[in-house]
Amino acid sequence: MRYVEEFRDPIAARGVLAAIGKVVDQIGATAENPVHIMEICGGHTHAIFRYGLDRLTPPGIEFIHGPGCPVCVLPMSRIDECVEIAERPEVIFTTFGDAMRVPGSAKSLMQAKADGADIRMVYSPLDALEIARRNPDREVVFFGLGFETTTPSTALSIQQAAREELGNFSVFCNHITVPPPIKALLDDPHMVLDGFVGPGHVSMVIGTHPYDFIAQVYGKPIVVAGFEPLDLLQSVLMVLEQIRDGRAEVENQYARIVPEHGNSVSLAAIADVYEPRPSFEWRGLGEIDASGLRIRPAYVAYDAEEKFGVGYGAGPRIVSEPEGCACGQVMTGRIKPTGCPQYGTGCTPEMPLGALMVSSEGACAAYYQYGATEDAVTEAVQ
Amino acid sequence: MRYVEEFRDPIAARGVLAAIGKVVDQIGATAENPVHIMEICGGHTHAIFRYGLDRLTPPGIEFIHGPGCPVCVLPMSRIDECVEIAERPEVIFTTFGDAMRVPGSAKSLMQAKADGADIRMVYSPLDALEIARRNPDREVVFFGLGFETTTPSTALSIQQAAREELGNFSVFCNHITVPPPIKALLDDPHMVLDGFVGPGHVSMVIGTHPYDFIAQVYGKPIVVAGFEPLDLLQSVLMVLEQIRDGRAEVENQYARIVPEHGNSVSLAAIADVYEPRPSFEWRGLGEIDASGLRIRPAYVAYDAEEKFGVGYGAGPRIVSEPEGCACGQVMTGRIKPTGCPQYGTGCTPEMPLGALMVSSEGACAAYYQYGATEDAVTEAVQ
Amino acid sequence: MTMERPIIPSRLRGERVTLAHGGGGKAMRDLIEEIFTGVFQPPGTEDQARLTAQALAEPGAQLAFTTDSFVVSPPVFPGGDIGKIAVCGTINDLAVGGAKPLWMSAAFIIEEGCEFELLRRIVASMQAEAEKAGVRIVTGDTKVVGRGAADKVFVTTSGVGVIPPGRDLQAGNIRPGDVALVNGVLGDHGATILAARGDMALSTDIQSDCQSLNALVEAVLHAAPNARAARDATRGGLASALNEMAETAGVAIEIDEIALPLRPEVKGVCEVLGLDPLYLANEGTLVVFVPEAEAEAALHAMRDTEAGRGAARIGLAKPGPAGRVTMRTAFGGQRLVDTLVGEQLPRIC
Amino acid sequence: MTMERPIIPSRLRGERVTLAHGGGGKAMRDLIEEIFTGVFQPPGTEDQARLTAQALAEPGAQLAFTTDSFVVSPPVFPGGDIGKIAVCGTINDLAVGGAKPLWMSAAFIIEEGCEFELLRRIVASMQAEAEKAGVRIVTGDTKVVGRGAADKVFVTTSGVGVIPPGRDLQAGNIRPGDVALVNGVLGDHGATILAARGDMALSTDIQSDCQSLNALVEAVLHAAPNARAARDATRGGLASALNEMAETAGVAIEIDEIALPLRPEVKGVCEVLGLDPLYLANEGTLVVFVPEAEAEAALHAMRDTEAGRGAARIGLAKPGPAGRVTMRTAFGGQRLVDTLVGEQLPRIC
Amino acid sequence: MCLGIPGQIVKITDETRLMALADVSGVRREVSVACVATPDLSDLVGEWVLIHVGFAMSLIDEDEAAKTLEALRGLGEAQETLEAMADGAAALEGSQ
Amino acid sequence: MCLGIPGQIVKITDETRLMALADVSGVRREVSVACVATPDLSDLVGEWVLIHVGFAMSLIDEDEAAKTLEALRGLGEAQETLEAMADGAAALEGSQ
Ligand code: SF4
Ligand code: SF4
Ligand SMILES: [Mg+2]
Ligand SMILES: [Mg+2]
Ligand SMILES: [Mg+2]
Ligand SMILES: [Mg+2]
Ligand SMILES: [Mg+2]
Ligand SMILES: [Mg+2]
Ligand SMILES: [Mg+2]
Ligand SMILES: [Mg+2]
Ligand SMILES: [Mg+2]
Ligand SMILES: [Mg+2]
Repeated sequence: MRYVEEFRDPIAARGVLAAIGKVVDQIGATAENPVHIMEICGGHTHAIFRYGLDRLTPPGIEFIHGPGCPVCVLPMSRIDECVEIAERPEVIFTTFGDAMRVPGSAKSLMQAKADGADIRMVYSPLDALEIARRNPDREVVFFGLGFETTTPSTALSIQQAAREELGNFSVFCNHITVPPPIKALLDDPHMVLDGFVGPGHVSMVIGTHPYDFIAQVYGKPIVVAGFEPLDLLQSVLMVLEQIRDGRAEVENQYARIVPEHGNSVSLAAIADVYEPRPSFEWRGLGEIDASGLRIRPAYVAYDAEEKFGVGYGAGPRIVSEPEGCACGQVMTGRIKPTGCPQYGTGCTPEMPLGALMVSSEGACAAYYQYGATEDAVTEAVQ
Repeated sequence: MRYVEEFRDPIAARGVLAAIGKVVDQIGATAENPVHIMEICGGHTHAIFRYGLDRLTPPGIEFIHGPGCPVCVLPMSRIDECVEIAERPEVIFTTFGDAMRVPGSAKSLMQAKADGADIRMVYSPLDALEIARRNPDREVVFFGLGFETTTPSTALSIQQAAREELGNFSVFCNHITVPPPIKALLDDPHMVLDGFVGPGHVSMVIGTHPYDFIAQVYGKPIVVAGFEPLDLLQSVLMVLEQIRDGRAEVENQYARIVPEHGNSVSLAAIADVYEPRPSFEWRGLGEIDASGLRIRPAYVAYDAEEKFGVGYGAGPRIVSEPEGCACGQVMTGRIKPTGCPQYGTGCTPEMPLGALMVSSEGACAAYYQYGATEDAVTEAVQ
Repeated sequence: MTMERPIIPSRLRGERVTLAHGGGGKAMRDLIEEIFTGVFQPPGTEDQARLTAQALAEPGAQLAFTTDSFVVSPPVFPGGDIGKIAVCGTINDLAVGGAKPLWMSAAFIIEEGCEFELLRRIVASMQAEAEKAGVRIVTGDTKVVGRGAADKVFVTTSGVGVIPPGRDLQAGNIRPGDVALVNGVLGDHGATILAARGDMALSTDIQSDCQSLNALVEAVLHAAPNARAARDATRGGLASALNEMAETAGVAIEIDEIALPLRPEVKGVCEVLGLDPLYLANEGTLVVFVPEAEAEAALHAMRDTEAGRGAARIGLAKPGPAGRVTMRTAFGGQRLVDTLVGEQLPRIC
Repeated sequence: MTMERPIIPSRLRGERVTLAHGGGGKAMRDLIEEIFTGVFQPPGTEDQARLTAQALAEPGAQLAFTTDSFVVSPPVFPGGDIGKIAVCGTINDLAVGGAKPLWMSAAFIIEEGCEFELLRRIVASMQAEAEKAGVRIVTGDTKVVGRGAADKVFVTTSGVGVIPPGRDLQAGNIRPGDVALVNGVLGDHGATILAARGDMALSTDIQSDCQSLNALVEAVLHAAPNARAARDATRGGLASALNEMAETAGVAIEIDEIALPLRPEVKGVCEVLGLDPLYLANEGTLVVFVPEAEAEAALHAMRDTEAGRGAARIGLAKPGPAGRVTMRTAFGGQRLVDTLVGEQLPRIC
Repeated sequence: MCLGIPGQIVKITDETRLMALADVSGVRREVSVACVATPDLSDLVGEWVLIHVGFAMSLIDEDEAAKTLEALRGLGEAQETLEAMADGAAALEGSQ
Repeated sequence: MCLGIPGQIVKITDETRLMALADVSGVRREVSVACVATPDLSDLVGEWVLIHVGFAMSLIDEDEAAKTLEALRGLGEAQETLEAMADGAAALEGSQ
């Protein structure tokens, strides 16, 4: 078993789709009166478009694309701070490729690199550590970005740096957590959500219990899902079945990867290195209580915020989002990407205006990349 | 007056040459029994070949090419030390272009640069100072090389660095002085010299009195000369006239540039920054007492020898000169370049074996560049 | 000429190029003669090659002319080196236009400190590949730049060839119903370079597909005389080549995911780094459109050549919308295959 | 075509090239279309230009083919820029072989961070110079490399031209007694670049001599139909060109120092840095050997052209020793003018 | 968010730093196994893990995977049967 | 040794650091005038100096230069007269 192709079997898909159709009918959902299911995770958004699942599933299901792309929810001011750090002559700024093209208020990291900053793409914070070992006379900063899936990797890297006393390594921490924004969305009176597809890889770290409040407090079903198309379809089926049956539970479709209680080593590393910030800013969602992490005082030597006096450590900075950008509304499911007046004209993947057009996980980019315009898609698919 | 073309006038040259011919005849010098005149300075050697003065003057005059090329007399071990300093990652090594191609025992500075050392050619030590100002995180080392003409420039640069407290600037001092090797040559029992053409630009710094011992102690005429062809011819004439008249004096053909007592600012700067070394090694001549300068303890912060623990500061290093190299004999006038078995075969400007083939002031390079082989020259001139 | 050279004492001192080797003097001449012209043996010593070809004088024949700079890093990688690519790439640009490549120029920009050994290897590859393809390297140039002003060595080749009378392979000729063929697996070069570069610390056994396609194109044209258009899918991968062709021809193109030849290792690299193999570079991948009636013949002819063993039918042209490329996915859906935006960046989310 | 372009909103974000502009996607297409093909207007969109020329079909006509990479730093300098040099240099390499330049390719290696404005300027220079010389830039390429992997921009041009039947300008043709002519002052380009580079902190008003020589060569050939050989004296200067010619022809060459046209400022730069102007690079300096009987006619014809106003008779070929170049000095002596060893280094002693 | 891919541990490369070589379709890279470390690291060799940014984040549970696939295949087979029946009915009705 | 060239001071550029602009045949470069400094630096403007590695090392003495040239020209003219006489004599003897 390679745990990939097996979950892309088109024959099995026909079965799941038929079962979904049946349950949608049982619920009585239609295009006019659809069931709203939010996939929280950008990886799920990407997979939905890549495999055309939105068009394979019946019109009675409407996917709402959630805030689960760490690049998309990053406020512009964070990118500005990255650029500020990266442009110091002593700094080698290391980052995942995802963040390279995100526009800051003046420039993206890609442009800062072209302007002369020493910015290097890495696959792993371990590679940034290695760069720090090899460049003892430079300051190596890693752009720590991502949800709970990614947080352990930077926590473990900081612990490793501390063990080696690697004084020239630090992390610009922008890690965020999944449950707070979900709560914020559920508290939004305009939001109409019938259920959730839960983030599979975040859950392998934190387990399934952090979602209990969704079922127990808000009465909404949630199914933690894998990323292959069959995983997603099966999870949608499971959400629909809960709705049909009037249940609200936390279910786990991705049990091959996600243990109920998560990963203890990862959780311990996070707890050792990080602590919650009182509040953190999300692009499109604003400040959300306890939704971000910062480096604990014990590891202050590895905190780029402190080392370079930027970010929350230096007081909040106000950079307004670009004019005409509707990312916030798209991210909260209030409008579809195509509902944004900028979509496809003022905002394209070549020249993204908003963050959702930058990352291939962003809802707008996914729409554009795999469908261009609703009309064109219909045409192309015939 | 531009002080250049005026001293290249071919019509005046005919007059000087006629006068020279007359005095040579009066002395009775012939090709078999020539007058031996040493031009001490490599610049004079270069000019003699560039303007063909050796062929324009009567065969009764034989030029002996002295040790006055600072690049040529530099021992190989000094180049090795330059490479050692230059290859430190923190160092920007700055040098006059002359030193780039001089072979060390493993490589030249040109090759060290190709191997990755940060070596930069500059026109002036002032330019090295400026590089130090602009690169505060790097160690900028200037290769201080040359006779008394050049010494004031590095002394003044070190004083300037001290005023600015430019802690990342230092000089690798290989300055040498003219009078000691002349004395050494005159003490050599094999040497037959009838008179000297004295170095014009060294003299503008030190004046003419440091040569008094040549006339007074050794009874040889010396005429301090300029570098244009008429300057040289006139100086030769003046030397010949002294010989004919049985005089031994220090005369000054280059009075437009050379004051009798030299330049007081330069001399003060040298005295402030430098002190004589007990002894210094000359390629081809060996160790000569008090012939080199080192930086005084007051300026130790600017002394690359101390900073990097190389050179005389770290005890003498023995690197033998390349096998078969006859530079020493050529430099002491014992043989002509063409008398060296390596000349033109094992040693060419493309692949110099000895130092005299590297600098265009070196006697061998000058021979080769402007004359190739005696035969060829004859042929070419017809 | 043979690759063996008489062993003469080298006039090149040391192991690396210095700035002196670019200065226009003897050191430069030594470099050029020992490393370059000694192998390429260009005709004459002038700064321009003088050439005659009967084929060019034929009425209706056209001269084809192309150029490409090659900057691949690292310069040596599994399956080839920058020299081999530089020759193949220019041969291929001529070949996909239906031209028979005749002559090539080669200009080198060399970074101070570049090893002579590397240059020798590159030059040997170029000469070997040129001989194999029946092309002569007739003129060239070398420049040396300071450390940090180039990345070891860049090679720019230009090629001149002749398009026989009556041949017309241009993207504009593609019509709805035409069949798209490729000559073999996709993305090998891009995946090889990603791994060889070392930044991502990946190791694989993949090799670049770097190869000359002129014999393959001739084979296709023989089997499918009405072949419409061909491209070598280099930078930007198959997706970019198809998009360009669709736009130029004003047709839509639909490809079939299941039909795309892909090595598992290339898929592996793409999975690890979050990349799409449709956008990975190739250096010996032909995309050719032929009329349906000639498709099977072309496919068999391709498979009979060295460069076409893995040939496959991957899709077809449709009436429109003009310029649109779509893919029927293995899962049964359909998706757009747009032109890449910038470069593909490794991603984690 | 005219140099004025309609003002359309730029798709190029920011002011500098990023790696995305080399990635094979839309950003690259935008760069190419806005900066390059919009100005050069090459025929067609294929990767190879397809060309026909009547002149090539003439019996006895030869095709001339040449290439050069240009790496000049700084890329813009008094009197020109790297683009102008890249076009002039390749035109000149064709022209000195007696070829009429027809077509040119242009390949750009661009460093990440290079300003779009610089590229626009370079491209405009190239197109202007090509138009002036009657040459078309018909095909090209762009690559983008990371910061520190190139020096802003390198340009490689290749040129194709036709040598009319019967023409034969090759160094091997020079015979003893032939007269050497140059078209104007020497060393301007080399001195300009030395000053413009800034390392030596020199400032002067000298300008590069960078210019196309094809019209000049035609004028010489018209006035001196038996002209023997021509070179453009670029890297290594006049001395290197003469040494190459002397060696190829197996003759000696003697030049006359007094006859050499030199600007005082060029002499000044040489004095300050201890350099010899005979070895300074030129970018529009023709050395041509003609029979004594045609020398005056050639000289006058040269002086009637823009590029030949300062033409001078500088020396002549002698029977031998083969390959030897000497100079009669203004002072009345004679000296060898050998090939440079490496590069000329500024010296203090 | 959070691209994760299955890979197989093929070798322990550094016991102290908890590093191992993982194989993804023939592509290998060193990953940290800190999050899935077993008392005897060599027990990991042969195990499938979920890899994210150079860390093995979770051991893949083969049984759970099999169960999921079984459920999926069940739905697929049921549907095939239904479709076959529908096809048959259609054929009988001459509508195909 | 020691390439030195005559240049003319055209401007004082930095009083404190004793820097001035020197002109050599139309080529300009900043040089130190520390070794030839006058109480009022502006007195140096127009003066000719001998420049070595970016330092004005010596003021050029125009009178001394003129004296040297005079002596040289004297020898040259004497020789021209002699040669003319010789030519004349030769012509008379019909040997030319
Ligand atoms: S189209 Fe652009 S601006 Fe509009 S919501 Fe999407 S990303 Fe934001
Ligand atoms: S020929 Fe070479 S080895 Fe011989 S003396 Fe001259 S420099 Fe020295
Ligand atoms: Mg091309
Ligand atoms: Mg190509
Ligand atoms: Mg060339
Ligand atoms: Mg490099
Ligand atoms: Mg398209
Ligand atoms: Mg050329
Ligand atoms: Mg050329
Ligand atoms: Mg190209
Ligand atoms: Mg650069
Ligand atoms: Mg020669």
